[in-house]
Amino acid sequence: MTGADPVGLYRTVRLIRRFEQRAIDLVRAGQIVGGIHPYLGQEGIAAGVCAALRPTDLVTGTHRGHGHVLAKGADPARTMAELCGRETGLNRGRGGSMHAADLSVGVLGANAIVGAAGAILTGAVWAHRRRGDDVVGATFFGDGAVNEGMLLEAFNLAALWRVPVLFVCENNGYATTMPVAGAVAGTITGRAAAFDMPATVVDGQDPEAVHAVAAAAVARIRAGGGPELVEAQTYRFDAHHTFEHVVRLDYRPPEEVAAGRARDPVDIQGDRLAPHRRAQVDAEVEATVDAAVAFALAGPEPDPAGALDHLYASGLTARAGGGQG
Amino acid sequence: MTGADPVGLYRTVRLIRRFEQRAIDLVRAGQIVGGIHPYLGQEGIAAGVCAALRPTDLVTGTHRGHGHVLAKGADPARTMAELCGRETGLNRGRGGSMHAADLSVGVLGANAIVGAAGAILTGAVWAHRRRGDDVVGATFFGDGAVNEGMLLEAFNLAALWRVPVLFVCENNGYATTMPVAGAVAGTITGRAAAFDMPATVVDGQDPEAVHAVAAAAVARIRAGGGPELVEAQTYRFDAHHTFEHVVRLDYRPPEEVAAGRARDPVDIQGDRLAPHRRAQVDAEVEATVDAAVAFALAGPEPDPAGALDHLYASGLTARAGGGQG
Amino acid sequence: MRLSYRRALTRALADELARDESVFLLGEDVRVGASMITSGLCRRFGPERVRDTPLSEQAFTSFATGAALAGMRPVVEFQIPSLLFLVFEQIVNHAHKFPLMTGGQCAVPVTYLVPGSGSRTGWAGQHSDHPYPLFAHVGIVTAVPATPADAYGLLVSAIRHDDPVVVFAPAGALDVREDVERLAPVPFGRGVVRRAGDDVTVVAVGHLVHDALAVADELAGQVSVEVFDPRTVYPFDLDGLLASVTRTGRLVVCDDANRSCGIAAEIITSVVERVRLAVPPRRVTRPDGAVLPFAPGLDRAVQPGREALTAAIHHVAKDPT
Amino acid sequence: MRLSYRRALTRALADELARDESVFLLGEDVRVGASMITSGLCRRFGPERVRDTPLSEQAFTSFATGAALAGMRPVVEFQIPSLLFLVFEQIVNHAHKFPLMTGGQCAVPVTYLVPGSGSRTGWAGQHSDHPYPLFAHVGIVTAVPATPADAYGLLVSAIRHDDPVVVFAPAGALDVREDVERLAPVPFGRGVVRRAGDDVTVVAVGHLVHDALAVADELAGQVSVEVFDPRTVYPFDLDGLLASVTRTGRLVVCDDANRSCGIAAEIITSVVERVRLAVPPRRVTRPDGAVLPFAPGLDRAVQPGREALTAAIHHVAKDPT
Ligand SMILES: Cc1ncc(C[n+]2csc(CCOP(=O)(O)OP(=O)(O)O)c2C)c(N)n1
Ligand SMILES: Cc1ncc(C[n+]2csc(CCOP(=O)(O)OP(=O)(O)O)c2C)c(N)n1
Ligand SMILES: [Mg+2]
Ligand SMILES: [Mg+2]
Repeated sequence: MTGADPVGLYRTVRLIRRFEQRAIDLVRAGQIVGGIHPYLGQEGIAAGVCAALRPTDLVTGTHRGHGHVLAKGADPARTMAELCGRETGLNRGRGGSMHAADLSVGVLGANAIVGAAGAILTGAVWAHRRRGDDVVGATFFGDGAVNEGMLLEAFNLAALWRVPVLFVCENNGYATTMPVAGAVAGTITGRAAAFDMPATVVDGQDPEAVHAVAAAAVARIRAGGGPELVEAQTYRFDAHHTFEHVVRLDYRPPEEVAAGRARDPVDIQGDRLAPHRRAQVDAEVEATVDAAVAFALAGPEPDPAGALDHLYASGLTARAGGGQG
Repeated sequence: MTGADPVGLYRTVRLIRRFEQRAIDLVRAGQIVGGIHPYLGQEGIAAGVCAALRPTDLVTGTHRGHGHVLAKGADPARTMAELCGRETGLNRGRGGSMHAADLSVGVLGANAIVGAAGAILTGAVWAHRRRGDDVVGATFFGDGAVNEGMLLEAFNLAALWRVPVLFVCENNGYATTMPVAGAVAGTITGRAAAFDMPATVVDGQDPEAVHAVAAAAVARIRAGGGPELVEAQTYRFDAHHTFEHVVRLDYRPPEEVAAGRARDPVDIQGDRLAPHRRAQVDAEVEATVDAAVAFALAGPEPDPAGALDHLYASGLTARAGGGQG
Repeated sequence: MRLSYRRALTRALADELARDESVFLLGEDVRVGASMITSGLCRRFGPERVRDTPLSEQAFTSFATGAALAGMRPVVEFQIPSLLFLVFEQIVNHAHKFPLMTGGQCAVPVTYLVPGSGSRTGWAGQHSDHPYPLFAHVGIVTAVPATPADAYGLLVSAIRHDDPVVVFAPAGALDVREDVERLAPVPFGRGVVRRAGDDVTVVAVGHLVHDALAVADELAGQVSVEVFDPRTVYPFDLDGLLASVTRTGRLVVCDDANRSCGIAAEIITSVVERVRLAVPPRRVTRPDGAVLPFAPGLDRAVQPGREALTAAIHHVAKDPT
Repeated sequence: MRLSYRRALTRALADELARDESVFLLGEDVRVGASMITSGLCRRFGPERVRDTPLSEQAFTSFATGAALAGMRPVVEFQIPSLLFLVFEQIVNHAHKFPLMTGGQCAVPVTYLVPGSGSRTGWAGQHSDHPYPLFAHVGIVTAVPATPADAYGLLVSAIRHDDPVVVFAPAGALDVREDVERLAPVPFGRGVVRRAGDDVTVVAVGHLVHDALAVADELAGQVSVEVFDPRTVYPFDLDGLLASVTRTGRLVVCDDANRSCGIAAEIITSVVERVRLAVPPRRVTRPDGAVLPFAPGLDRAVQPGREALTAAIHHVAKDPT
């Protein structure tokens, strides 16, 4: 791996930040139905990890998945269109925030089920390797996911079969309202050790630190060293889900939130750029995000007649459910 | 805990041994339908662990479960009747080998689903504790089960909530035909460490060694020290299931089988008794097992009219399935 | 008393927690009450009886089974209907089977509560299932209350019941409010005629009861529609329905699950095994194998709606005998 | 060629492994072939393509999903039907939903093979399920072959199919042998009349096809029974069945799953939505909520059998029009 590209990392964290903020606006405006799980505050993780990957490498995201999708290279405009449920979206408006996928850039999808994606990614990477493709995979998940048996089974399978996967735990301290200490007996890295996987803890608020750790791990993994885990310690700046903007849930002390927000990955990385360079990137990002929103809102809504399009890849057609018998 | 009772331990391992051998005879004779998973060779584990428990303590067994049921104090005659599908069986013939249960002696049942019982036992023990009962629980499972996510979730829950449970892994080297090394990344004890549970490895062929380790662990657990794991290393002397007596599966080298069989828990414990004492116990056990077989075979088969008895504890009745519309 | 569906569920939980020490709640974010159902209960009953769990659905579902075996009456809340897929083995293979397999040595009184089942607009494919027919198939008591009073009464009955019970609280019903005089347990397997009529019997499940009533009102004068709400889909009140359908001779079933092997099929078959209908019955359901697409217009298109129900009623009513 | 059902499955796997490099097997003890289906395949195709897995059903099922997303065609063997409960989420919420949710970006061609579904006498409650209606409900292609030729042909079609397919190989059919001329893929949704008759149409699923044929033979002279084998329960060959039932006007469905919301309900409803039967149809199934007790006599009593089928046929045949 080459060293970090400070500008590139900044561009990505800034893009995710502004994308999320604009998406929240669109939730408020009723243009994104169902709300989103904002990635605000955690941008450095997706940015740092994906910068360590190649375009042909594979990733899976989470319910809090826009950052992963964008960092891996999906078009922001089509991603925003997907959130708005438009025909022009990545998934033709069929997936929405929690299922945004772009297989053409190696994004096997955000996944709304906590802990479910790890084994899927492991299988996909294994299949590519069997064909001789030199890919690795990175699967993102939260601190809540390390208590899901299905993810722990995936740790075992990947480790046992030495599938080249980087397991990336975004430890933001909470699973919805549940603090890590109330949910995780032992430690997150101890979960990896149990399956003989090396594990590294990194400051998730520092994009370059994440990148350095991920790049080193990916290099070892690609060289055949077997899967690894990275625990990126981070903080969620906003709500678990935008419904919290409407309904107040009381579970994080205000001082904690303030302290968490003080270490902002966008600023940490931005401060590494010359001010004019940073301003330049900000302007580029702003233009990109403006265009993304415009593209999204201009896209047509899908025709209800196609509601069951792609239900079966085989072309099997399902009987409709209406009163037609 | 008091020290081991050498005669008691011997009686238990000998009882399980002879019970299993007679059960295999009954399989061959067509009196036990569906076959069994013989516990031969692993007797020292159930005997040692259950000797460290009180009558009010709880256990769950496995598909290879007769040893657990007997060691915890179920009546051998009613257990054998259960295997033979008789109305006089522990479960009125409704459960059979893989589901034999006797709640009156704290056996919540053998369980045919690998890895499933740990969380059930954890919940049951927790419930008793909430009521103020000073019970602990022991849940048995094989080396195969440590790769089941549901069991690993149970480790986490028990450790997190400090539920007084002893997790007993019977590592007999294989899950059916799969060797441990082909299935377990990392180690079995490492699975416990991941959840901050103390773990001890013990020679499962030595009933007194098992008892010593289990008694110490149970004492700590009962005193509020939180759950622990014991890995008892053992060897299965016979088939995974009696169907292997009919269909030869080739997966264990003969030398390995010979070496495994050389360390017989019945002899290891038996050699600690004076020969006449041993002979005395053997005779007692023989009488018990003879009586069990006789009792089992004399029991009536359940009346098919009661096939759905107990389907609902609430007394709800199900529509029958026959042609009666 | 004006009662919302949500508050009715909260009230049922509170009343049972107060009444019976063996009742406790288990689930994700139940202390804070992220689902808006358990709000306030932790303050009143404490964190031991309103237990937040790690994200370990399989383990906590089986933990509830064990606690029930030991005499407790757990209520397990699931945040998403499809989490029931994740614990299907734990419910069907263990909780449901223990009484028979042990020859009657035990009972497993657990309630599984799913607040917001079916489509919550915009939550897309993995959050919008309505899998009550799966539980009717395996034979687990399954309630789908339509009204606040029934939400209260069926949840209370579930908690007091000696076998596992799944309670689906459809997202489409959570905002329903009604004036309730008396809160009381509602028995299982006892449906209710929500609106009397002579021409066509419409069986509607859960939130669709309200759609059926609206359609019936709209059609008043043209077709006299009787609306039957089964309240529990398993056991199903066949006698109650037969009383209606033997009068009307015409049957439409409207439910929000997939069509194939759904509850509509079960209801229609149970009827035609016993009664000759005047005209062929109709189903208004989700399509076979439905996956709900994200875009709101697509999501709606996949759900059974008033238009399809109206069309089916017209069709059945017009059909010459 | 004399072929057993078991060997037909082995042959299908071998042929597809040989034909297509992207096919591979995954499961517990598949190398040694503990199920007696995969025996010999590891020797021929190697342990990379006949992959033994740890006891991690959820992970290896999702591993197959991922491999399929990446262009492979995994066949996953399950040793027990109820293991499908354990991986229900992985199949229904992921493998089944990916094509629609991604807007058509992918396909998930996985085959789930359950050799020995239904009761294997003496394996009791947790090993004796026959949950094909669950998959028909969620809309996953579900095959239940009755004969060796169909076992071969449906398994081959499953492996070549671009969506997930579950193949149930009933324990009650594994020992069937027949003379087969030509082995060929069998299309989905195409049933077959196994025996022609004029008075009553009997739809029988899986191993019960053989019972239905035996009963039909016994009744020959008294009642002329047509036996229809749907081969796949989803999709279901409704046109094929309607061709039969419009002639006979009488319908009995015999299947080995639970009654409520089962495939028998689906079949009967689909028919009565379209066709007026001469007399009420009948189901011969497991009871509602069935759990198979261990004792052989009890186990048998819970399964649909020839006596019940005979009674149902008599009832339907006698019933005055
Ligand atoms: C298996 C599963 N259980 C529960 C949920 C509901 N849910 C969605 S996000 C979430 C919290 C996830 O926490 P974590 O893994 O820490 O990720 P974070 O939200 O903090 O990014 C929960 C409980 C789910 N989607 N899937
Ligand atoms: C969840 C689950 N998967 C698979 C099976 C089939 N099965 C029964 S026993 C067994 C092997 C179990 O191995 P282990 O846990 O080591 O116990 P042992 O048989 O060696 O005592 C398997 C695969 C099952 N019963 N449950
Ligand atoms: Mg988190
Ligand atoms: Mg073993």
